[in-house]
Amino acid sequence: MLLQAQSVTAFYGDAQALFGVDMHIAPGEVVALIGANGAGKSTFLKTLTGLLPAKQGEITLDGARIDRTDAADIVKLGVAMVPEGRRLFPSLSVEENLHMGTLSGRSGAWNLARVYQLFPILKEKRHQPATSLSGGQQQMVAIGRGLMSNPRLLLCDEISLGLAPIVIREIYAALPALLADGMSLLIVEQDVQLAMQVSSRVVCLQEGRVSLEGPSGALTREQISSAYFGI
Amino acid sequence: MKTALTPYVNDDAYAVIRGNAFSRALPVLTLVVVIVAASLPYWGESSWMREVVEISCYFVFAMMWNLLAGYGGMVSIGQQAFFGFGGYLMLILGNEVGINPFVAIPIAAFATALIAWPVSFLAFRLQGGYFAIGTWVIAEVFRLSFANLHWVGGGSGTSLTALRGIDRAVRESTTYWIALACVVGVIAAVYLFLRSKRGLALLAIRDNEVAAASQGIDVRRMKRAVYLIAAGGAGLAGALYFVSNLRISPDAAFSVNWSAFAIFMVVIGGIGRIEGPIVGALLFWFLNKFFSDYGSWYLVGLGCIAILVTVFFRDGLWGALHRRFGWSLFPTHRFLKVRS
Amino acid sequence: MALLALKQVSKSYGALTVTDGVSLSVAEGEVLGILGPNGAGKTTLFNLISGDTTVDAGEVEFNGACINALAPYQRCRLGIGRSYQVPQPFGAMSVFENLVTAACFGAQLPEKDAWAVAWDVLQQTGLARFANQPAGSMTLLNRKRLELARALATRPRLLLLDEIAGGLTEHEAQELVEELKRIKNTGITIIWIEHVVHALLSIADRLHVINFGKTLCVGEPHSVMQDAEVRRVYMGLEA
Amino acid sequence: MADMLLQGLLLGGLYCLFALGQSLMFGVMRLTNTAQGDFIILGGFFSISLVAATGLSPGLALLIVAPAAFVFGYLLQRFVLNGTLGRDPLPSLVVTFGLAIIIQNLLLEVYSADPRSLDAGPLALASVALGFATVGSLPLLTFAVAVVATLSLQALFSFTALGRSFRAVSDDREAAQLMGLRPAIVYAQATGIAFVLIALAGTLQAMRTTVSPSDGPLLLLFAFEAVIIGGMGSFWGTLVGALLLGITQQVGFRIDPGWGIWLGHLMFLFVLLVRPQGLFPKTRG
Repeated sequence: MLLQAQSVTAFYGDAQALFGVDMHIAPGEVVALIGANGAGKSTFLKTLTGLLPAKQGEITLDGARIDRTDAADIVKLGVAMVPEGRRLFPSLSVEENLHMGTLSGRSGAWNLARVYQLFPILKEKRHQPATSLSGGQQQMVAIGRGLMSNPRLLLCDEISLGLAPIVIREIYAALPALLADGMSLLIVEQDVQLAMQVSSRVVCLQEGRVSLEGPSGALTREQISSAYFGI
Repeated sequence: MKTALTPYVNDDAYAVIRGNAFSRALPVLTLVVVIVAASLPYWGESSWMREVVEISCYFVFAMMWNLLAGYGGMVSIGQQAFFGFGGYLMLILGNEVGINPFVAIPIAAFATALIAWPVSFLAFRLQGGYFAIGTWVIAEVFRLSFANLHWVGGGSGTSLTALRGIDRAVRESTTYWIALACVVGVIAAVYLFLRSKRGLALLAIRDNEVAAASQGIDVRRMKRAVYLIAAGGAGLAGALYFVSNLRISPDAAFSVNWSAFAIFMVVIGGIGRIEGPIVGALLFWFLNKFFSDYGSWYLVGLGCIAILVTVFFRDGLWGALHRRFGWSLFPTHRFLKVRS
Repeated sequence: MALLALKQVSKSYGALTVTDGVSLSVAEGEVLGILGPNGAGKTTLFNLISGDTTVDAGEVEFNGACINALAPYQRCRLGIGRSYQVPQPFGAMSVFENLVTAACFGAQLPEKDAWAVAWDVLQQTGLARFANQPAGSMTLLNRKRLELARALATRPRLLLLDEIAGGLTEHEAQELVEELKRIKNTGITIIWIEHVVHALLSIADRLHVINFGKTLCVGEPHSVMQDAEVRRVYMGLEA
Repeated sequence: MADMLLQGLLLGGLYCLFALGQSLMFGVMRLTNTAQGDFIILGGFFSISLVAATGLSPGLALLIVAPAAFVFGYLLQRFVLNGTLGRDPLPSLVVTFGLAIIIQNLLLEVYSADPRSLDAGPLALASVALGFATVGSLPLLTFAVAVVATLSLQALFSFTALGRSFRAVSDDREAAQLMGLRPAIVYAQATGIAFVLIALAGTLQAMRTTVSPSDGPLLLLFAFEAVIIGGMGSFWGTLVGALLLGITQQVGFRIDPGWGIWLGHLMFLFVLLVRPQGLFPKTRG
């Protein structure tokens, strides 16, 4: 297993957000994490990246514990995140934002040229302030920034959020290119249909617990609806 | 505009309890303390009275700083502007206008609150740390302005001559009684204010400004009111201090040390609680009495204590006691007791 | 007459338009549900109604009068009570005091009457056993409940609820819906942003679906949910 | 008239050096350092002692003072100030204010209250004729240093990886962590650089006029005014703000020696009233 999480619990202050979540991701695998708002998807990603330390449980990357590791070190070990809301640096240009990815110090197939090849529009706008771009282009910068760190596991949090369908298709069209290098993906997506299309396995969270897990093709709509909404 | 009050569960179902055993005994305790303290001029030495007056000024000033920063969230390093203004105003009213300086004290305090109104429009342009330094600049403007007023002695200051005709013993005991009244009055006023409906609004603003506004509280107006009250209180302390001191100068009246000592007292005692400045002022008086001979080393020590307390005990001494034993001398909360 | 009406309301942040010419009206006593994907601009809509954000263009009318120029506290006093998606309790105050504050200033009641309102709301919302607990130490779900309770304590004519059912069990969600029905029966108008669709459907008189800051669809709840575009936008599931 | 403006500009150059460190620390971590002025004075005294002890020229002494100041600033931020950062401004204010009092009184113990200065050697008396006026070489040098420092700081922010990390951490601390940055270290680096500027300002102040232990607060206020007049987050703004302040004070000094600083404060309050965002606010998308 590339990544393994066992019985992970997490709190925001006194409020518990995760109640013993188990999950694993194999090398090269694409896993979709779905669930209603407030189910704990983003919280779980935060514990994986070290931004919100897990209270209990164990998270391992290639067998080595990372649940007590500083966020700045986890990205150096090869877990990168495309955060919800993109979180680009407004005072940095497109290219400078992409450069931030290289701070992981990891070498690999991804560099500026390859990101520009994947998203040609970014090359055109590379000197503009990142937040002056359209929502879809900003999302491309966020993904590109994640790729520049040459991760083994890329966590994508709601990358279709607030984007027009055609832009979403454009962004998801880029995913196969990532997989070519054997990178693993964990995708948080509220668009269930889309999540099922791109992933090989689906994990559904409800109220901070795993409510459903299975191969993407084998789950029925009823199963998902019930795990998602509780109806 | 509102829908009519619907009948609620009858009043016997619940009771709202305010206060604790100590606060219920507070009026009697206060009375005893005040009577004993008020008789001091008849059995104590005049140096004691001067000491009490001086620490009273520090205390009133610190109490107002606590109201401003601890409850209003406005951390200022410029409250000496109002301290000095109150002092000068009292002196001008006494020397130039011919009002009895003791009577001039409350007038000066009120006028200081008024002058704080236009000042607030400048100060409120800044937030957080910049508010703090901005108020300091404003205090410097006050200082330099008075230093350029030659009819009050310019940079070297002047003396309060209006009290010259009064017998020294009468002057000292009157000053002492006024100081005592100021201390009791300020504690009572702040306590009653915090227990009142408006006090609830202030506590809400301290917790969460956005939510306070969404619950019908006029946050700006409330903060401005607190700023004016704190300025008036600082003016009161200043007027009292210079009635006792008889000599004023811009450097003494508008010294940043006033704010520094207030911050020290409040932070050490516990910010955002009435007990804080009380404990802080007592501690400050104690340290001052026994260590001030060490001069600058004493001040270095005060600076170190302030830093250590801020880093390691953010709630100050009383905050630590409150957490450990649940002590509260001036409870403001509303405890709901359900009767079944 | 409509209690609340938005007329061609728009709001932009720099190049990003978050509310784009939205019009809606709510009749007195009605429950309007608002649906839309994350980032569609639903909470911004609430901010425009409550005054936390001011409109760039268009008009917000409450009870027939334009309230564009009013500050949040004034709108609250007029009778617009709101809850926040991310709960904003007065953390150092007890739950009871949170409610007393709302009743004192939102409903502008003398303190003793405010106690009565707070007591009543505590009973209604099932928060009575937490009455003396500091609001900041409560769990997320209870803090959300407090959001509703505190908005109620302002004695609103219009109640704005922002995602208060997320994370509830099915049973709890049903209880919440029953509670909202009781509130509705007292004549309070409700606008409810909610992702827990089945809860919303069980009480809403109409649904208003927003996407990219624009109105996508308005109408009778079940027909709106059958709308192919709505299903696609909302869940990505083809109808 | 021209001479007055020129003197004002040169004074403003010195104020710019006082202010750049403040501007930098506020820009990167929203920290208001109320001990800014006292640290400048401390830097001045440190240079004086170093020159006295080693016999180095002030210029050479800076080669030791600057790195020492960096290390001092770095450690101060890393082990003291980082712990005070947060939404509540009180902890950082109290701690830096406490430091100010400690520095003032320690300097008083060690150096007494007498003003001291740093012998600038032949530079102190040299002057340059500019046609319409003659200016001292030292004030001119100070002015040049201020412009170069502003330019360098702007370039550091715009073109280097370090500047990029400063901007990133300032924009979004959490996202920066996800990139592998440690905010605690980045903040310490920023304060280290700010302290190099502080030491430079202190040394030049000691060379131009005098330093005494109680001078700090006034310098803090000048620095603060320059930053606010110029607009927060812009180094060029800080330079312009400082020059404006210098000119205004100079005009005041000409009218009456007691009015210079007072008029500077009033100009600051006027700007605050009519343009609270400053002359060159940083605009963000």
